[in-house]
Amino acid sequence: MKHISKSFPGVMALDDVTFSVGEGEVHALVGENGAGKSTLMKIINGVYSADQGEIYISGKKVSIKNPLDAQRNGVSIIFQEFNLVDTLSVAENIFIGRLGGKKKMIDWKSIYKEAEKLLKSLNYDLDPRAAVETLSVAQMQMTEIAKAMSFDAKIIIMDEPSAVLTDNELKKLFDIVEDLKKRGITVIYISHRLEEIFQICDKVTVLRDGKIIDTGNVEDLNKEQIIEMMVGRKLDQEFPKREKKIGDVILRAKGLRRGDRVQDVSFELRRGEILGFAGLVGAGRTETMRLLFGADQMTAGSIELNGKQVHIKSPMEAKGEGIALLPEDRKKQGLLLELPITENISLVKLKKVMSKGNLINKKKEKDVAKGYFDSLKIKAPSVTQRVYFLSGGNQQKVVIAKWLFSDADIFILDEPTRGIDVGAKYEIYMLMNELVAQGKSIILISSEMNEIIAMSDRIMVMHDGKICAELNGEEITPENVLKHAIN
Amino acid sequence: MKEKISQFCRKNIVVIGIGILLVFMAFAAPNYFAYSTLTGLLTQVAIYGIVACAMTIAIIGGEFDLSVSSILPLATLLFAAMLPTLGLPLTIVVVTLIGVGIGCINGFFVAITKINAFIVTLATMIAIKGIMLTFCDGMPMPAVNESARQLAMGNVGGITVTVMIFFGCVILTELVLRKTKYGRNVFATGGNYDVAQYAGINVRFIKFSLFAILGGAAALAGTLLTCRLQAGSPLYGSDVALYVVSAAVLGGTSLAGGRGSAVRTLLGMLFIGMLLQIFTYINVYTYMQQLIQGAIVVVVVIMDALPSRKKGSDEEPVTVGNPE
Amino acid sequence: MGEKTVSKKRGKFDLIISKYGILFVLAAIIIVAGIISPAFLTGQNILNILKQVSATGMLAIGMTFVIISGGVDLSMGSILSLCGVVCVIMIPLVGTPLAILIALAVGVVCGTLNGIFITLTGGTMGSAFIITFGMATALGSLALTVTNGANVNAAAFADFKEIGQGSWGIVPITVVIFVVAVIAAQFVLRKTTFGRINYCLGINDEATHLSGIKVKKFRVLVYTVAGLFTALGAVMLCSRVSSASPIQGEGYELDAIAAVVLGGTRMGGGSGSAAKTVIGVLMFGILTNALNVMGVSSYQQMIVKGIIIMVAVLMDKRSIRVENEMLARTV
Amino acid sequence: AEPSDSAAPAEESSSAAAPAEEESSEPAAEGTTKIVYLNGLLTAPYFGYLDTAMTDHAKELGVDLQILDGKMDNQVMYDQALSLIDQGDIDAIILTPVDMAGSVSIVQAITDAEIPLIICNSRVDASVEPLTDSLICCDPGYEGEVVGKLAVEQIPDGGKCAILEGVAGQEAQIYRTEGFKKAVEGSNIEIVDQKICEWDKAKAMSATDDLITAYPDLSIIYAQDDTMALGAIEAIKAAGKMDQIKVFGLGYMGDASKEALLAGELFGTCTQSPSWEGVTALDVAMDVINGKEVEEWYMTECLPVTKENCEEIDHGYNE
Ligand SMILES: Nc1ncnc2c1ncn2[C@@H]1O[C@H](COP(=O)(O)OP(=O)(O)OP(=O)(O)O)[C@@H](O)[C@H]1O
Ligand SMILES: Nc1ncnc2c1ncn2[C@@H]1O[C@H](COP(=O)(O)OP(=O)(O)OP(=O)(O)O)[C@@H](O)[C@H]1O
Ligand SMILES: [Mg+2]
Ligand SMILES: [Mg+2]
Repeated sequence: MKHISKSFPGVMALDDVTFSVGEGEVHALVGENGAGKSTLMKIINGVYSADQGEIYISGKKVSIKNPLDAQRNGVSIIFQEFNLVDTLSVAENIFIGRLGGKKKMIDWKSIYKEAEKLLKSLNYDLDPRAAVETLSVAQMQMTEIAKAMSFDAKIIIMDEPSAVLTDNELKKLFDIVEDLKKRGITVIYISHRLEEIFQICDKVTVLRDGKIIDTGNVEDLNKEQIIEMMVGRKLDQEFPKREKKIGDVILRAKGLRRGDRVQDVSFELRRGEILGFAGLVGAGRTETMRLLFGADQMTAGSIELNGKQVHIKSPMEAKGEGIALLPEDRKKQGLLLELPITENISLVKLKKVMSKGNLINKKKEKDVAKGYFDSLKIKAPSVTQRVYFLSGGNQQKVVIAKWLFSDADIFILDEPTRGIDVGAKYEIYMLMNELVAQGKSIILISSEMNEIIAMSDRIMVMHDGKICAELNGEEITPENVLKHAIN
Repeated sequence: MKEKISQFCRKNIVVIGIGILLVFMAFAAPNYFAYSTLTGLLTQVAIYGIVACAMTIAIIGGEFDLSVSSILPLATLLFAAMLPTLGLPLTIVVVTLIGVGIGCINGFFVAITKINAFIVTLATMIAIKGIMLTFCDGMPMPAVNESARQLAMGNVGGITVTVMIFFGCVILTELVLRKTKYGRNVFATGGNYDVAQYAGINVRFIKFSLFAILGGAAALAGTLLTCRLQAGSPLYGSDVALYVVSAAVLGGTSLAGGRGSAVRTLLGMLFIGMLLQIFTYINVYTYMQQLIQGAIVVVVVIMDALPSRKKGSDEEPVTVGNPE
Repeated sequence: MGEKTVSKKRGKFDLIISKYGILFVLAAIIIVAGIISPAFLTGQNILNILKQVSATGMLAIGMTFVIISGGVDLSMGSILSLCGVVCVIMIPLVGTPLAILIALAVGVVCGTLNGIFITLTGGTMGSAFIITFGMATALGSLALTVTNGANVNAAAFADFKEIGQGSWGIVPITVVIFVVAVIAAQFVLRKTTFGRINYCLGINDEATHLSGIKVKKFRVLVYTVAGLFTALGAVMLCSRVSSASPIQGEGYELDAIAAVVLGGTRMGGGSGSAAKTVIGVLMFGILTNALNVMGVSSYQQMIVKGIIIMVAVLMDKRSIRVENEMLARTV
Repeated sequence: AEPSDSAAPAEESSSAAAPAEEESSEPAAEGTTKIVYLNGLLTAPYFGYLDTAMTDHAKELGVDLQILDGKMDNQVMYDQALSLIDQGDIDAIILTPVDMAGSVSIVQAITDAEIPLIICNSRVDASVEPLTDSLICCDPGYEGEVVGKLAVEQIPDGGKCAILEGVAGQEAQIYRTEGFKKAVEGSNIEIVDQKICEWDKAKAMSATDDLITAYPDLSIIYAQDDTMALGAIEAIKAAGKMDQIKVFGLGYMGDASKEALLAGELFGTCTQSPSWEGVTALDVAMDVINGKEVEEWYMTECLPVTKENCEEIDHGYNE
């Protein structure tokens, strides 16, 4: 790609970017949230057209005006945001637009068989007949991956494929990438988990503010250097330290149950504590937290807050009790994409932005948003930008800001740093530390091993809807967590 | 097996509704249970049913069409006007093609200029009505023709030709939706427009075609209606759009697109048809008939929603997993 | 979700035309009608137009709330008929003010029932469609039952007729009520919790629910408000025509939806405003009036109307796209 | 068909009604006679009066009367007719079709099944009219003519005249205009505009507003029914043009029309009694069932009504 420029209203997303990838290599593309990575990839894939610049594939200049052109040129992509039709089956999503090939009639048997074969080749167990809307996020991601694999592509772009995967699936993904490499297929790999880059990539390109900073061999670089290039400054450590000030039990869950997704889950959360929840995809962590938050109704069990039993039947009541839930699917559950940042943040506590007479005060609302905008370093032209136009990481930050604004005592963070760059992650960790320092408590669900180990005071490991281990102090090691999670 | 049946019922509101009506009729009017009632019911829903099939495809594709309410009566008039000169088969073809043509106009504005379908079809509905009224000067036109009458009345064991055409449409629609590339592309386009577009589906063509099909189906229905009533009139079929959309929704086709089937719409049609039919069997104070009809629709829809509520989550089930 | 391939710079002039596209069409109609028929631009005629649209405009305002919340209400026509006949029947029994209150209460109850049923059935567009379709049938026949199918005359109730036929200065009272209602609606939508949440319901009710908001309560409220506006419209209409007919509301719900959508509020929810709806309402009112005044025959009027609606939306469609870009740029 | 003396059958049959009950026991299921009234225009206010009168009369006669709403839709009515035929225990059907042309199939189906068929209020297509047993209605063209003549008579100076019409495409809409035009031909009345108002008072009001603006010298408004006429009057009053514009209606509606006539706001209209039509239709149906000779056409009386004669004419009409 040569001299690619692309601007959106108010943003110069890409500024004269020249980017090349060698055949058969696994090339990492890294950069802060909003650096322009996804935009660049969408240009290669024909979703956006560049304002300027040219694309060459195998030395030939190509014109890619739409995703179909990209397919014809052997480019396939796993989008950062899910790109599936909810109402259709896995198999159909994989072969969407290509069902039945040239024939007009569809042979469903062969399609399911082929999908099954494909999933098997990815070593992943998923029913190709299941409707996508019934899948968990990780399963959806694997469907995306399968979809990208199903093309006979020369270049496969993976835009944060790992963000929603746990170690188990991640391994499978790495195997897939290894396999692609062996077959001489080029992979462009975008990720905020820098370890991964060292595990599987050959080369890395760093993008910042729409400009290429540098390209280099992974072997020649270390993590710190990459981070420095990304953020423009040194980051001495990944996880900030904090002083532990753990108080009394604030929340006690006893025997929570809902169907067989959550079975007899009991735990305690203390003031000033970060309690980690680890487990494989589908272990039931999200479901458990939805019960605490009243988003689903439990069939058995009880919750005590400050020693008093509470009955939480809706998120509204949970909010009243000072519980906040940062959902795992920000697009569907966390954000109102068509509203501006301001209104997304103020929604949870409209009272706080009202002036006398219970009327919404736009100015107050803006001021509040501005505060988070600066402190979380949300990257957008203004606080009134609609969330729809933000980059994935910045959208995540808006969700975080929203719940910070709610003044809760207990924060349930379900994959809070999903898709967030290292710099911003650090900010979020700082924020978490600050919260617990104020005596608030956090439940942290994370599938990123390092994060959960470094940040948690205590870790509950879940498997199959049950808590199978509680790890304290010295016991908290990656091996231990994994052992229990796999059971 | 029991499980399966109950699950099917839960997914198909109208099955419950039809069941309730049947039980009710068993007490209120036992003479309702006759073969001729069934054939009568089928005949009754057949003509609108053809439009309903096309509307089902359109709703699955994420669209909606009000203008069938004008295309259908226009077709009855055109048919009545052309029949004497062109003869039956040719008239049907010509009128249907005119319907397709009007559908293409709708399709153009929705698919190419991307105006909201509601307002596009509202505009064409009004305009066609004006054209039609100008054309016939507001007058109904007789269309008395023996072969046309045969087309509507001719039957094998009570199943009229019209009903056969209707069944043909249902089967064809179901086949197209389930088995053809086109049908699946309609699902994808209605389910998620962007994704379908990125997948290289010609989404514009799909959207365009939905309206062309609707126009054709409405015109075909118009010709059959004219055969049946032996007249064309600007007043016929003015309620067809709401009627068939309701039938589709009752059948469980989602207005959000990406979901639905012609068979379900057929069930919806039968249910609404029964609601109209039963009052010829039981004598209810005139104005109460509609009150009861409306109330039954509301009750059935609510009943369908209740079991899922009991299971726990109050909003639409958010979480993963197929119900076992 | 909207256009993704945006961009290409636009001239300022282009922007203005696109942004106010529908207003330009409106202006064009006014100018053409003014030239062809001098009577069109007289003060009396303008007041006439306002009078004509006030009552039905109330329905459109109610419908704006419903559509923004991602729903639709097909029962408005029937609610209008029912409230109308109830009001006029009650006047001789309880007096005008109380009769009006009863009519409003009927509207509120019907709307709330709609809301409850819709919420019970999931709150989607589909459930709103089918529930209000059923309610329309039921309530319509209730209105017929109440009067036994006949019209009810209100010619004898001077105080009641005053609402629809009287005026303050030269401004008819109905127009005043309509303007107040529009301002109130706009205010509620922009400034209150209810208004804000109304938009949220239309955008993503799951996310709204997970933000700890009583989605159900607010959804019911949306239909209650719609019922109230409909009842107000019914009172204004009956008082204007000084009688009530059990079928007088037939088809008004479609007119209301049309006005809302023509104004630029999107079917499916999440955006829109009462002010936009007023433009839609005026557009229909002015168009009909202008064509009438120009002496276009009823049949041909329909053709012209259809075409003009299309042109108006075509221009406005561009304005929506541009508005998106502009919004993205605002600081 | 020649109009007969309209008063006669009503009297005749009401006296014959009592024995009819017993005689007719053989075709009916349990001694009662079952008559179905298929009404395509049920929701129009006119039929509110008609249906009530018919229902009351049925109670008097001890007839099992079922009224079905045809929803302004010939297709619905056709299906209803087929369904009724199917049930086979109906002694007679009274029919009010939505329009002439579309009634052909309905009439054919009913007469093929050899069920007595009486047409009420609106005529069926001429091709099938001979198949029916009897017709109780007024000729819509004739109604228009009556009002037209009245207008010519009352306003010899003539002037510009606008017509407010019912639902586009309905028989009444078409012929009431046609008859009126026929009557005013050659007079000084000049028809300048026609507006579709769908029998709706509010629409009639708005249309009148606009007509007044468009034709400042408008002097006559002819509305196809009294409801719309009253709407026109409201608009004219609001515009302060009562002196200039004279309103004619059609289909005298009892008190509401009378008040307007007496107040000098409504210049003229014509009678058409819904209750008479309802009662007569039922009586004629009974006569047919009982094998009596009936006329082909009982013409609903259509008399011009003005301020002068409205008091006396009112007697015997609505209820
Ligand atoms: N459709 C759009 N309209 C307006 N602005 C956009 C649009 N898409 C992206 N942007 C802006 O362009 C910039 C680059 O976004 P992009 O999605 O490429 O970032 P990214 O590097 O992928 O970030 P992340 O790591 O958070 O995914 C951001 O500032 C974003 O707000
Ligand atoms: N598609 C599916 N069909 C059936 N059951 C499923 C499906 N997806 C997940 N589950 C079940 O749901 C339960 C909980 O899933 P949940 O998403 O809450 O897990 P989690 O631990 O939060 O995982 P994640 O890492 O994805 O957030 C698990 O028992 C899993 O087996
Ligand atoms: Mg990105
Ligand atoms: Mg989870």
